[in-house]
Amino acid sequence: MLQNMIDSSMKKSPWIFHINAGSCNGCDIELVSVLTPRYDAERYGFKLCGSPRQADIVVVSGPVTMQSRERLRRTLAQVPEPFCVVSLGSCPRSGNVFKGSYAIDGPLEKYVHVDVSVAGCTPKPEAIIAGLAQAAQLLEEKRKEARK
Amino acid sequence: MTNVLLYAVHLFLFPGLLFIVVMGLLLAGIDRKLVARMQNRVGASILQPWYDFLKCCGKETIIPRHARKGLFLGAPVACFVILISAALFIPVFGGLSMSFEGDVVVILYLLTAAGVAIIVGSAASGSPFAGVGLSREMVAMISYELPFVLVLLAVGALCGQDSAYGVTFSMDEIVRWQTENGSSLLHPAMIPAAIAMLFVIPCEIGMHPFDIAEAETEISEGTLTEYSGAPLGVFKLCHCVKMYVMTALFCALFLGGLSTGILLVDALLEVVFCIIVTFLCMTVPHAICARFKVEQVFKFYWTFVSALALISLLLVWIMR
Amino acid sequence: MILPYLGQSFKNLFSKPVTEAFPAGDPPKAAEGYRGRLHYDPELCINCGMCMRVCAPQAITREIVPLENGDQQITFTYDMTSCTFCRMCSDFCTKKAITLTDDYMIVGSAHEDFLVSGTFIKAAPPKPKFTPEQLEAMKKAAAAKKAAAAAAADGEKKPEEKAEAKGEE
Amino acid sequence: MSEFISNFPILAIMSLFLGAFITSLLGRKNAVVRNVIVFISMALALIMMLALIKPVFIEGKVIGYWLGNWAPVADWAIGIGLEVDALSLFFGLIITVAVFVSGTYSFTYMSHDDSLVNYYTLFLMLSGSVLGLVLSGDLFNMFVMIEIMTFTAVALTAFRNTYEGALEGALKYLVVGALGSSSVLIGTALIYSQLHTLNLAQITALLTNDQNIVTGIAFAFLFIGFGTKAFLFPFHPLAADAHAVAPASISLMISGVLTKCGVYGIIRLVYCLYQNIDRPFVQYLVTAFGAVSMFICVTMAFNQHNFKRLLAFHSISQVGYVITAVGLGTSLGLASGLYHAMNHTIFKGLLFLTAGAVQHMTGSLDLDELGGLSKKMPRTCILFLIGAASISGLPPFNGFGSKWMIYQAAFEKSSQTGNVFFLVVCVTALITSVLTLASFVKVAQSVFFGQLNPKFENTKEVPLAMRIPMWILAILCIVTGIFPGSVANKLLMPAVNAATNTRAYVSAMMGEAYAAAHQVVHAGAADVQLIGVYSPMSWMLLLLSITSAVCLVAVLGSPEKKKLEPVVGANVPNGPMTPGSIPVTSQSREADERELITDDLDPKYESFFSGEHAEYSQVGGSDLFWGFKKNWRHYFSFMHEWHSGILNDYALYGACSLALTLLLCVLFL
Repeated sequence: MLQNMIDSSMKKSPWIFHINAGSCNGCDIELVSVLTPRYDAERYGFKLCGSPRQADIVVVSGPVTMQSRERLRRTLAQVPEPFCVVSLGSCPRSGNVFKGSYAIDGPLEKYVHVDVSVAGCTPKPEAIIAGLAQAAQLLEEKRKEARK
Repeated sequence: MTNVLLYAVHLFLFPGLLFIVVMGLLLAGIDRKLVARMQNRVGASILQPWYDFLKCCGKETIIPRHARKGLFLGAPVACFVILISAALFIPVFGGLSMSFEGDVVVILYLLTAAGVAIIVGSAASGSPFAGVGLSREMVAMISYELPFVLVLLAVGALCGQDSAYGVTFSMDEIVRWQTENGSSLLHPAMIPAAIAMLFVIPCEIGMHPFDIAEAETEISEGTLTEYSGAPLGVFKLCHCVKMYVMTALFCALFLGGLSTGILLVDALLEVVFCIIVTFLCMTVPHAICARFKVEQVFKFYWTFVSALALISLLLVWIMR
Repeated sequence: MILPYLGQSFKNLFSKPVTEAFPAGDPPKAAEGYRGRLHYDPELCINCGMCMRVCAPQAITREIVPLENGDQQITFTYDMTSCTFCRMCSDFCTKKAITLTDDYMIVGSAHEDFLVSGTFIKAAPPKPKFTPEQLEAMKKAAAAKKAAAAAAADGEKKPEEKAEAKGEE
Repeated sequence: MSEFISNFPILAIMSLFLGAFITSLLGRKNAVVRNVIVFISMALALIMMLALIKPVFIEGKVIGYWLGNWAPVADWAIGIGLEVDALSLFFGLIITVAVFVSGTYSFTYMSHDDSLVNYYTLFLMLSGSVLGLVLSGDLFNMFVMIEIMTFTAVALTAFRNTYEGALEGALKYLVVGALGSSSVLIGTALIYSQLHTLNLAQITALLTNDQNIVTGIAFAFLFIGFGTKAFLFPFHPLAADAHAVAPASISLMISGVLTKCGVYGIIRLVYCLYQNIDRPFVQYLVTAFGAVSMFICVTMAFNQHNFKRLLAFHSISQVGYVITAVGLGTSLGLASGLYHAMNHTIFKGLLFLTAGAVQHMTGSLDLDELGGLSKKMPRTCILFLIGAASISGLPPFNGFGSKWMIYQAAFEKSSQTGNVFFLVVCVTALITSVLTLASFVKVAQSVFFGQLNPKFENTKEVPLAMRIPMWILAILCIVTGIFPGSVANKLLMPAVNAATNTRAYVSAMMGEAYAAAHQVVHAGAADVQLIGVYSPMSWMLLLLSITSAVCLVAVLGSPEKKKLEPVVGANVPNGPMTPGSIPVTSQSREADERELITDDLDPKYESFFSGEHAEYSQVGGSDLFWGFKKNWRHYFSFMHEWHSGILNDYALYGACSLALTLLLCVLFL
């Protein structure tokens, strides 16, 4: 029963860690605006945390630049299981307008399996919330799967 | 046999483990909800601290390579146990506690020891962020210790004025004096001390405007940088338990002696007062203040808050 | 100095929160002129390829599959994870086959969730009347005729040749 | 039997002095012989002191011994006497235990050095003189012992004279120590000129009713003399200089034993000889000296970069606690002072030994340089944490019990007398405790935790022979912390009673009739209501039961967590890719793997470094509490100027404090 409670609380308290992999800051601002009173993702237990060790959902924004590549990979490695990766905006998934640049070593899929993507340049906060909620749902499934 | 059973009930059920944990989580949930409402938001549900704790228990625990494993994992448990035992010395209304002569200093030191457990845990994690965090935690501890001590001395001097030594360091004695003479908050000399105590509480707990040690945006959660999984959950739980301990301490020091004699009513009264104190000292500053800087915290506590507590102490001195 | 906030926060405590209901209900409508998910109408498209040329992030791909009967199945795919929603494609589309809707909920797990594509079949042109050999022969014949005519009289254009050329186009 | 036992004090002293003598004779050839001799003489002294527990502590006797059987003639004590009451024995026990631990530690610790015969000879002489000082019943003998103690300590401080500053530290100690010794000598001379005797018991009896201005001046000299030995406030800088360079075993002796001699002298002086602790002036004087050294030294310790220098300042700070408590003049105050004196020897000894262990294995004491040693020296780390928790007064270690009693005593005193001065003292003591904690957090972070300096990659754990003495002290820390009630009843109360019951002290040496003739007051057994003594046993049980409950829950919850691990691959970077993902070109994939191999270990278990490759970046040493230091920068810069490091200045401070005390004593005593 305790395990079931843990499973169900998995989706009720997803903590977000945000990695900026060379983003233009547009998506980052929108992510923060998700926590403002108007959108208030906190009512679903979302919380921005400062360390990947505490994260359940890793939100990555930006095309993966050469500079950020190693940092991104190391940080992603440090997140405890189970966790979800959400790509924010068009860049992590494709490189967007930076596609083909010598400074880009994307896409994000190359480094980690992206569970949920929120497209848009930049996505609206509602879309981000929807994406995060989807990821939170996935968390519970992952935990259940892990237990089997 | 019944004694042992009663002891076990005290320890684990009523004023003990279960009650303290439930109260702590409840207070934390209410605080979060109220902060959200004061910021014009809906906010997380009141059960959110439960979810957070349970979720942390379900996560993987990573022990970093540089960490000292034993201390790293032992520190959260030590912190939790120390806080629970500190809570047991604080009487619930009606005086249910494991009180003995001079336990006020024990409570003071147990609270310090809980802080030290956090510091040792974070130091054992070997992270530079944790290093910065523990330094800030320590500075915060130095900051609030002076006013805290002064407040305790003021209450001790007020409630022990009839005793043979003119002072008391016993929780029981403090509550007994208040039962006979009315709550010490009604005593005019105590009002500055109560205000000082209201300022001490959030810093002691590390609540928002004073959470310099765990500043998530500046130093990656500071002391908790390397913690994940169940140990992190225990630390978060400790945070909640500390809320109960501090508010209950406030109730015992300033609002003691309101006992009705019926255990259930007393416990309810305690809960209500704890919530009120939580609202006053944690929710309001949390909702309206941005985080302080390290040196600002130090200056604030050693000047303004200490002065309030000192005024109270001197007033007691003069009026007795 | 913090007192104004204090008053405001107490006021907030007893007022209705401003938070949107969103995940509970329908997503709110986007502002006018919002550039959301792209809508592509293959019926209007004439396969001019202008949109691909102006697309900065190269989000548009075209796939041409020749069919048996000589028709071409043309698929335009617009990758929303690559799009910057600049509306250049829409502006340059002479046939107004591309429009940007106000649907901003572009969320999904699989790559297919983010693709907007349309397929149309471009009919093959009608078969020419003559094979190239015949044409060649006809050209030669015409040239011979022309030479003969030039020799005979001043050059006038043959109407039937013009028609043939048009048909070939 | 009791006749025979009365020989034990002199035998204990002699065993140490003779051991010194024999060591220098026989120890040159063979290290084993030398160590055996040293060990036997230390053990003998310890056993004799332990044997004295029964008659002195339990039966409450005062053992007097006249050397050469020169008993007093016609009530004039001419011979040299040894007198052991519970107070002397209390300190004697502390000293012999510390000597034993320090000696056994030295066997391994000093193995890197040469000319060790000199070391052990001086060491045993130091031990013998210290023991002689506290067991002596003769004022001049005390002076002689102080002189031996000072000179051997100076020699031992400079023993590692290749160290930078060793000779400087020794010179400072020599000069300022000589200032103290000579002031004791002047005090002794003044007393002799007035009372024509040097025997403590007789002086006590004579001073009971006859104190004049000259004895007042003598009091000032003696007080400052003993204060110098305890390194009280204006004398503290030289202790820091001496500790920083001395071998750790000698630092233990200086901080745990030599300062205790000063404390013993002051207690003997104010409670026994002059019996003037009831006078407010003396209370103010002693408490003020104690409180000022307590506070200034703890703030000074905040700024230190050297492990042992920091410990040295703390050592004086803790002695300041003891002196403060002693100066309160109440039974509880004295009891708490004695308790803290004992605890201080134990935990500070432990800390110095861990510092020595660190120095032995790494060769460095620099707090800015060390770090992360907990991985390399885990047992030393645990020992250090026990010591640090004790000195910071965390329950359930011993420092908590004694500090609590001190607060209780100070606050009670202020409450009873309505005096704000003692209230300030109480608050100072509490704040000092927090600052102590802070600076030990600093040491823990910058020596044992944090990141390992690549320089010390090959550090190993200290050998068992060095850990055993440390464990003895650590276990003492815990035991005396968990059973403060029995410590108070069995050890402190007899010592407190002995210190206040001067009549028994006099009559043991000079006879009952003599004491009666001089109307020596017979203080009854001190009525210490030890409300400050707590009984941690009950809640230790409680702690244990909750800990076990929590562990039980943890164990029950754990098996399911282990199942999580096989699934890890799904989401780990560089793990198997899920089919839907964008294929990676083989080239970049290979490159990635190569890079990962150069990472040599899984980045998952690296510390979080904002994604950077973790590199050596130790937060510690002097950078740690800047938030605190910034607010106090003016104070610290003043202190920096004031502790100039110039010997002339320090001698001047000493002379000034002597002059001030003299003036005050003449005016108010």
